Amino acid sequence: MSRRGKVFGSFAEAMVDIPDGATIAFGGFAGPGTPYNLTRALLKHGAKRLTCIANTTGGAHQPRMPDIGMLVENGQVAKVVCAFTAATRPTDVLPFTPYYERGEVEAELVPQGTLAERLRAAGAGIPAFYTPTAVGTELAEGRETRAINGRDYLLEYALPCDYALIRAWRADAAGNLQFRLSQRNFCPLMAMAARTTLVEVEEPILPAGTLDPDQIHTPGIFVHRLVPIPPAPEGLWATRRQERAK
Amino acid sequence: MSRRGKVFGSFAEAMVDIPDGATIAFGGFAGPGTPYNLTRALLKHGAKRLTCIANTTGGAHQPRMPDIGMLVENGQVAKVVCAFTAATRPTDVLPFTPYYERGEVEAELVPQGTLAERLRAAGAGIPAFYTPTAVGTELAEGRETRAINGRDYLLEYALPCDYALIRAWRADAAGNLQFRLSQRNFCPLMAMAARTTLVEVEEPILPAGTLDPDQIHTPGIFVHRLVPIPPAPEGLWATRRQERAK
Amino acid sequence: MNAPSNKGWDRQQMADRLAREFQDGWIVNLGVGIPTLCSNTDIGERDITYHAENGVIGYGPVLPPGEEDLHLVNAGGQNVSLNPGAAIVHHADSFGIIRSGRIDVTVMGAYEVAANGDFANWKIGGAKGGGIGGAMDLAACAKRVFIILEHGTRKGEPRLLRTCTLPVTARGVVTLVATNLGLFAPAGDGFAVRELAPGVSFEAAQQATGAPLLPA
Amino acid sequence: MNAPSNKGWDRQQMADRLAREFQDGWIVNLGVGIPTLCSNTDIGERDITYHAENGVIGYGPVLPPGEEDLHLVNAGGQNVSLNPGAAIVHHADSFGIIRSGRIDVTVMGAYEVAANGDFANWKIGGAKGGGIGGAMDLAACAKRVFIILEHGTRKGEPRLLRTCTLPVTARGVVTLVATNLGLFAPAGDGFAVRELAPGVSFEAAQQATGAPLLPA
Repeated sequence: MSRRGKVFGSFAEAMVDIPDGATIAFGGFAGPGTPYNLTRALLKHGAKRLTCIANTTGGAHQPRMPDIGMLVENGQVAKVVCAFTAATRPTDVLPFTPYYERGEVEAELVPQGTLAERLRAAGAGIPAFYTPTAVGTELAEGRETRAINGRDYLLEYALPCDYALIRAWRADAAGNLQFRLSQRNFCPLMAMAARTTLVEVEEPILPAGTLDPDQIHTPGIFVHRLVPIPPAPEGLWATRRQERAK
Repeated sequence: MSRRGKVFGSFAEAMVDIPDGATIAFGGFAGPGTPYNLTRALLKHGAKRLTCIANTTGGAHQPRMPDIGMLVENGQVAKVVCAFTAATRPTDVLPFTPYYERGEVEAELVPQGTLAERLRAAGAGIPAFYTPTAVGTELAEGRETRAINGRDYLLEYALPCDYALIRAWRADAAGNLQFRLSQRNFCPLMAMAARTTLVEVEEPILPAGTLDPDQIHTPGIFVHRLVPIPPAPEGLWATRRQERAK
Repeated sequence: MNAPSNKGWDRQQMADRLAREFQDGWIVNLGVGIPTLCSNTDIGERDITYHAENGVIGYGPVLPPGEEDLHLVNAGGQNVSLNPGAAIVHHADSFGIIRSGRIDVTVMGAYEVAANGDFANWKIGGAKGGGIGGAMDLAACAKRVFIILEHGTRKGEPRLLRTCTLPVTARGVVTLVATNLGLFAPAGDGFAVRELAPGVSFEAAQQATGAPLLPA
Repeated sequence: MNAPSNKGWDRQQMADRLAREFQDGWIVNLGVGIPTLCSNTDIGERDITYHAENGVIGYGPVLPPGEEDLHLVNAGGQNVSLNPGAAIVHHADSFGIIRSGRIDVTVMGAYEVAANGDFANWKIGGAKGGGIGGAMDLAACAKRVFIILEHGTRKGEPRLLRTCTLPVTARGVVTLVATNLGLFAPAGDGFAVRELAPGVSFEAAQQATGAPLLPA
């Protein structure tokens, strides 16, 4: 696609073509990089039978921000692919978990590094690879392993997606992205894995040629639609994370 | 290893432990990123029966700078793994090619993208992967292919190395590296693939904490020995490339 | 099975004991919960690089309220600081560091550890799902896997066992275990006792353990 | 087989003809040699991003002597400039872009092209080795493979054939071929004639081609 015309005026406009049944990856890890504004717009957009790929469906902490769990509550999700279908602490309950336990939503539980590598593989044209992770565990039961140089490895397949929704710090009009600190996490990999990448951008979008070509985290080749985040309260911005009351 | 003590005073000192039979990757693509100074020191160091991994063994252009071809001429090389055993233009002759044709050196010819991905796989703990490249060609004869989603892919293995010799623009004392423009090429991948990474550095080495953590191309975790390049003529610096006279 | 759970080391002491095993130059990954306390331990001039799964290499202490940078969290979601020489990478590169064996030690919590080095920390009994996060990658690939856990459950059942009863996170990988009762090393058929917490007898520890203890 | 090789289009005209096929927004990878001339063609306001295998995305014209930046080369080793919006990635990411099908067209030279879409450009007859570079990755994965070559060898042998005689670079991938005699598209059993260069008759082109030509 052309480097022109990547800047969109609203989150709704940027996702108007997302169909029912789409596979969508959501960036973010424990806050930074999470596309709160795009997720909120997707709740309103209403596409159904979605497959959602993310590290988590949303944490057990407060204040709660738009997350995959809300899409589940809103009846929009058929399946999630993630590294947590339950919280790490058995005393926490993710909003998603009861839906999964009742069988209302499918889930594919994937180790976090395998999830990242499967996204990267999709973006790098690698259809499958071997990994040492999860060998000998319940996750490997009935699946193909292979001994290479005397060690067993599990075969994993690329995880492509139709759309990636991510959040970045800065962008230029050509779609080149910079992330700030741990905002980077899965975002560059999801942009690689997606056919269409939507980005909510924290800083005002810069003219092409403003960012140093040596300091681009995600080249514009992987980026299709940019939406600047309006100031609060219209736009959603990170707030201090609070643990859910015990 | 500790983040302390990574800065070495000479190229010779940085490679004193390279043994005969080592596998060494050499960064660089058509000039930028090529470790001229480290390669010259390796010629003097004299380690033999080396396996050398690089995009090329050195070009057919002038002025000739220290390259793998010279290590071959110096009797130090058992095998090369590269994307060119002959020049692209049949009228050019690489210094390496006659040694290969006479059977004095082995070669494994690898498509450039597969070479990059095999190095990256070694550095990422992926022992093997599938790629569409080279399917149906002479390079795939007798090798394992696999149909995935209706397309044939070739199985490729990780390519680890004992040492990587690379050139960077800037480094801090913790070993974090920045490359300038197309100097980056294979260098970050070779640093990932190597047990020990040696870097010749163009700019004076900076105190740890000077480089922006968001703008590190190769984290110091992958970098073990840094040597600042002295000014010319003692140090070797890029010069304008000239095509070999026809 | 009657060893009171408040006997022996407290949480910080368990973390301290493992942290003192860290050697100069190590790359260390600390799991959520008690393991994060390892970074509080004074181990002198040793240079430790803390790695978090989300691509933060070289993070430092958690910042107090009001001083946080909301763009920066460790794997537990805490707003940490960066030490000089820190670098940020994306998730695939971060797990490349893990899978390629660059992590000298990962310290994790667990529900169970077995004498054969297996451990379980992602799924509780009877649950449909679980929380894996980066634990399986770290467990399968770090050079050493250290586990911190209470020696027994709240009901007094042992957590150090001959074989795990819960679905395992990885097999044969645990090298060292700190509990409130002491420091133990999986040794195949039993656990080698490396050290007992003050006031804990070998017999009391053996009674609280679901596998033979081997004297040091 | 007697078509003089100076008949029809010159090198720049061959490159021009293919470049006029480039559409707005395309990512284009130009091989070493004649294909680099495609970037000289005036195709109006169309926005083209030139990608080089060594991780340079969005390069511009070759810089004149004295103005080069010695840290920046394209895949042919030429000191190029950067256009606004350029970005640099490493080799694995660069070939990730290639393998994942993001390159709209790769333009390469070749020794032979076959009617079934095979082509050969990495090894000459009888040679022990060859020069693959990024050609096999690009050929296998780009959305379109365009080839520029002289219609015949210096000895007057055809280069457009039923099947390749040299080891192939990839099979069934070539979508368009520009030679000095015109523009041809592999069509299975023969080549569809898309256009003939001025002064070249269908019969003359057929005579110089080692496979049937199919009228437009």
